[in-house]
Amino acid sequence: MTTVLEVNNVSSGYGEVQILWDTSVKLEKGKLTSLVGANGVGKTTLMRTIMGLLKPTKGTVSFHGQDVTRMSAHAKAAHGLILVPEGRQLFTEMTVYENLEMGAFTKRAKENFAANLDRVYEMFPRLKERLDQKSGTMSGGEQQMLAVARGLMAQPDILMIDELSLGLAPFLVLDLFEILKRLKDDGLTMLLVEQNVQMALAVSDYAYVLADGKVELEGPSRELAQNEHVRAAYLGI
Amino acid sequence: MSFKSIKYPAFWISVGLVALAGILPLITGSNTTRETMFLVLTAIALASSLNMLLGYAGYVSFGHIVFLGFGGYVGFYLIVDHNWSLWLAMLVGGLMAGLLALLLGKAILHLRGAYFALATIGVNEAIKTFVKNFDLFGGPVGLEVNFLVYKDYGGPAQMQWTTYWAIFGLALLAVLVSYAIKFSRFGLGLMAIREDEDAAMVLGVRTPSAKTWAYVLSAIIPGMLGVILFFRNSSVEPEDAFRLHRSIEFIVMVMLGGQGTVLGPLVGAATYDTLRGFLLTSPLFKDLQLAFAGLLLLLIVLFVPTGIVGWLRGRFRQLWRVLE
Amino acid sequence: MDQFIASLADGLLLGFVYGLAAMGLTLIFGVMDVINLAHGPIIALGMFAVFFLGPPGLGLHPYVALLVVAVLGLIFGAIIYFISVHRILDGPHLSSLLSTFSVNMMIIGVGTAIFTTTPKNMDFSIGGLAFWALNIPFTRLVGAFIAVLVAAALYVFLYRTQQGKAIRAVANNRAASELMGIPSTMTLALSFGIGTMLAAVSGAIIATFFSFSILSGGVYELKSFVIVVLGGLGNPTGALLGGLILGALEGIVPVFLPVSWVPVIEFVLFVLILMYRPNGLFGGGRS
Amino acid sequence: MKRLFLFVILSTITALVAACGGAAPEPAAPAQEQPKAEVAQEEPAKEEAAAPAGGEEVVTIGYTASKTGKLEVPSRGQTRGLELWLEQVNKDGITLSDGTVVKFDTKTYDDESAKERVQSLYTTLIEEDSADFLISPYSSGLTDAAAVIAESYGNVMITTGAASDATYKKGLTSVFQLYTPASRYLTGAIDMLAALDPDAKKIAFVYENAKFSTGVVEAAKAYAEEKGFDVVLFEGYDSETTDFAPFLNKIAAAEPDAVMGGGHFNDGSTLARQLYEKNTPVHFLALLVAPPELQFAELADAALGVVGPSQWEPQANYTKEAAAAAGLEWYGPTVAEFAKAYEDKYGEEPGYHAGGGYAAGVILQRAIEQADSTDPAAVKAALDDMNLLTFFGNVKFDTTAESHGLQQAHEMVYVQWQHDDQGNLVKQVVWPVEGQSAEPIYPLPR
Repeated sequence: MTTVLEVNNVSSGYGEVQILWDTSVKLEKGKLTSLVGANGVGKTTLMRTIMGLLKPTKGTVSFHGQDVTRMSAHAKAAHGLILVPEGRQLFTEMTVYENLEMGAFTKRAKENFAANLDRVYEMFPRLKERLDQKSGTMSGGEQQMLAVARGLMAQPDILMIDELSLGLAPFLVLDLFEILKRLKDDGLTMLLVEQNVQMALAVSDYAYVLADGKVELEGPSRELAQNEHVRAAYLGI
Repeated sequence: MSFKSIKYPAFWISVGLVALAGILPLITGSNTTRETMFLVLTAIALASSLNMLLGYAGYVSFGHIVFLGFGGYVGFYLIVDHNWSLWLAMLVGGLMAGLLALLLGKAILHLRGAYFALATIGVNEAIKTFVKNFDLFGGPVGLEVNFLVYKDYGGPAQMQWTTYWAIFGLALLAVLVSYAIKFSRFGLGLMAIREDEDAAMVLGVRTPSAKTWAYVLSAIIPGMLGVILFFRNSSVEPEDAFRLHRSIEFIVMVMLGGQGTVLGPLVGAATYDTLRGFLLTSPLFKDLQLAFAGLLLLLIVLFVPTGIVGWLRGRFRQLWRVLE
Repeated sequence: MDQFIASLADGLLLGFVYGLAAMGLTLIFGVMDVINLAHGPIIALGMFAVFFLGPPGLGLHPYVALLVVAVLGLIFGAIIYFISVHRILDGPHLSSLLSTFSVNMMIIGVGTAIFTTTPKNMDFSIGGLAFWALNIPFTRLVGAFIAVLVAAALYVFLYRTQQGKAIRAVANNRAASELMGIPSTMTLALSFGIGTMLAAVSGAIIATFFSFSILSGGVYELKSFVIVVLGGLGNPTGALLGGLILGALEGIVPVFLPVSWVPVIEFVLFVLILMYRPNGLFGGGRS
Repeated sequence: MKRLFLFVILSTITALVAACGGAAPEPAAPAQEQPKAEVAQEEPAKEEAAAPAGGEEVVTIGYTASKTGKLEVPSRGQTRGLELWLEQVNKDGITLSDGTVVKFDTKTYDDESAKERVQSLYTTLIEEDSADFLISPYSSGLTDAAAVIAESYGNVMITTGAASDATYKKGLTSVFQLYTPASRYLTGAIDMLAALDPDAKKIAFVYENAKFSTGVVEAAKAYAEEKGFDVVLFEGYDSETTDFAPFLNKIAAAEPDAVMGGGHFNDGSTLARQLYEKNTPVHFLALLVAPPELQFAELADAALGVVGPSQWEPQANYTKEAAAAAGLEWYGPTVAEFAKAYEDKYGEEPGYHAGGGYAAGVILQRAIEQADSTDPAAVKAALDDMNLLTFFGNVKFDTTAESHGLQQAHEMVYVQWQHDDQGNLVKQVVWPVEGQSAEPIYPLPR
């Protein structure tokens, strides 16, 4: 087991509003880790802090053992730390193909452009049919596919996905989770933030439960799924 | 409008400052002080008027000088060609500027942000170029008043005092109206628009009419002021009346002092005008005064965006209540 | 009729150059929502740059000097971006309007101190074309041709190259571009640089046929506003069309009315379009 | 960054304090009043005491100049001329009959070519700097504003670079115009055209939409029609115009024999250049302000043959003999003396704005000598009586109540750019005939 990303005692927030309090999270190589919890407990804030879109007031983030707390988001992306943000955040005025191209902006991604493109076409045949369409005009599910596909084009070392299933039809959600499994089997390290706790625990190897900006519980997903508190609070059982 | 404002120390500070500035020439007995204070009071009246729209409602009117030019032209025309008295002409000039704002408000106030700012520039240029072609207002040559008219106001020397008191009155009026708006329901609505126009609308602020009336109020005093300025200069030409650059100076004054407060434009106008006057006549800066003013503006925008009053308030929390 | 044709041709040729200047303004607005009020003085600096690089100064051929002006414009724009725009990018509109205006004041202030406001002339002539009612100096033709060329190059850059697409991506969604590894700050600086470059180059072209001083930019800045609104704010291709429309107006109106009515018509049109078609005559651009 | 921030804060606070300092009566009032009181007491004391001893009196001349903005160029000429005069007059000063030697000092500020601060600056000049006499700013518009102040204090103001007639028809009493008024700027050009080409019938007026130039062409149009010309085009352009194509097309369509108009330097030189580039077929081109300027030569071939009215030229033949012949008093340096002194000091030939600045000083100097006093009323009376020939030409002011101060005697000369023997562009005086330094070229070499 090698830890590829380590978040140590991070505090962070927006301006004077602190959201995260002393949070620590670790990602193991090749594993799918999920981050669950109610709305507003700081999952997105944590992701943004890891990426460097927010600067922590305290604590460190290290990536492959190197301290990257102060590194800018685009530099992290260039090192292979990729976030598929909540709400897709596509380049809506640009075509599907251009979105994929922009996904492969960094040097490391460019080198593998052709191979990644083939893989993405194969995973998302629907996208391949609409390469010249403006991405803003597609349906929500297609947009989410494109967001993930764009993330994959970036040749990620670690792929973080914020709210994969939000607002999507159930059959689409299943499709997307299938793809996650495949990516995991290919050995990609992933961090998944997901409101659908049941699905998240089912697909991931390890999970953190966040509450009030702190890690409340953590453990292998399978064990957490059996935890009484988790079952009562998040699974409604 | 209510006058709850008299309970606030800031009200008395503002009114006191303007009053002090106004009577200063009487104390020193010097006409230079009077001319300096004339410029300062003019700046205060204009900046405070602009603040009613810019500071309260958050709409950036880049071409606000159009009201000074238009109102001034109408009033001055009445004096020159129809022998009206200065006072009546001044009132009509103010009303016409207000009317222009009312019509414009209906037309362009639905634009937001940069679009509105651009539209106000367009309006100023359109009216300026129109006046240049408008024979009734003298076209490109403008209008001139015969010196004999000054006899009715006690000769040119006395006329300068008379018009000085008029400007003083307008500056005071601008500050009083600013307070009246600020502490009224109307003012509250404007500030809601500034924070979030859509939310304000949902909350029941009748945004179109509120904005329009703010625009109208912010136009009347500049209109009256224009008549006095032109009268005092004894002539007006389109290029002087509608100088866009001047318009931007008002914004700078409001910014410098702190937008949205009553004290802000007042302090900003006084500071800016004193500074410009100083730079213009200082041997060290007079060749580069424009560049220096630009640098100062940049530093303010970058580092003190809340203006002097905002900065003081943030710096000394206990001053919060005093400075509103 | 002769007058109509001659006048229209003059107007249209200038329209291309106006359009080029406006492209710089609209590109910057499209990418970062900033109306660059230093646009006019930058155009004027372009005029001075080609003057001092060209025959009256270092002796370069004016059209070679254009290339140098372009490079200088790019660098100068990036510097302006970091000094005056970067910090207030997320602030209210007023901040960027004022910060770019402060740059305007500084350029004019320093420019007046150095160059005075005496007009300068390139004294550059390469003959002309005279047939039928037309009498067109080649400088105008070449100027229009360069403007079209630069516009085409800009189009290719924005739509066919990785860097250009990155600019569009940043314009479209700055946070997302950052996540994809696009250095957004550098990209914004580049965009501001290109916008400045376009303004400077158009100024340099104008200097090959009109006299100029440090204050000359103001006129073209106002024209650029009109054009940008005609073509749709933030829409560079619309700007070229807007420039042509303005040029045509300036050509046609004087045939029927005193020339001094041209600006009245221009600005009334400007306000009307803002009121009823804020996305420009062609509707495109950003909503 | 922190330091920068501190600097901003400090400078704003300084400014604030400065503003408040101005607004706080206690310290400000006595501080400002005391020195003034002293000055007020000192001056008469000095004069009285000086009289028997033959002491020195320093007279302050105040004016604003456009050091920035669109009027900078002509304003600079005016300032230089005045400064040259100052330097010369102060060598010996003026000795009054009581033995007092009067010397001069100048105070000046930048008016930014804009009207807003003119009145404040002139008040400062009079009150703070105790200016005894005033010189006008450049341009009619700024002078209008300054005249109000001069008039309200009763200070004598000599205007130069303010040609508009309207200013002097408003009932002023202490403002004196040195320049030939605008209404007479182009009338000579029309006479000249009539003399050169009896067949010329059609004139096009294309002029800057501004107070001065509009005044000029309106008078010229009336004069031209009176002389039997057809005015085929009469249209103004904006001051900032750089593209004259629409006007050129209109001119081409109207097919005039002559084009007259222009406004200031920038627009006028551009118009001349574009008329040349477009090969617009006209025989005669007369423009305001621009042609007499030396920089006009930068237009090269486009300048050739262009005529311009000038208040004064170095070739002008105003001489003592001419004065004697006309029964006028002659005063001041000769044309050559002035031109040489100016070239020695500034390294360029003086233009008419420079001549005007110098002449304004000379007029004042003579008036003080005549009045034998620096008392404003006496100087004013001397100016009213003046009928003088100087290097700048004849000067005589209107003394009627309606148009007091309007220049009556001074005449324009007309220059034309021509090639000399070496093929260099030179400026020649071509009209009036008695002042010619060369024959006019007609038609325009195109």
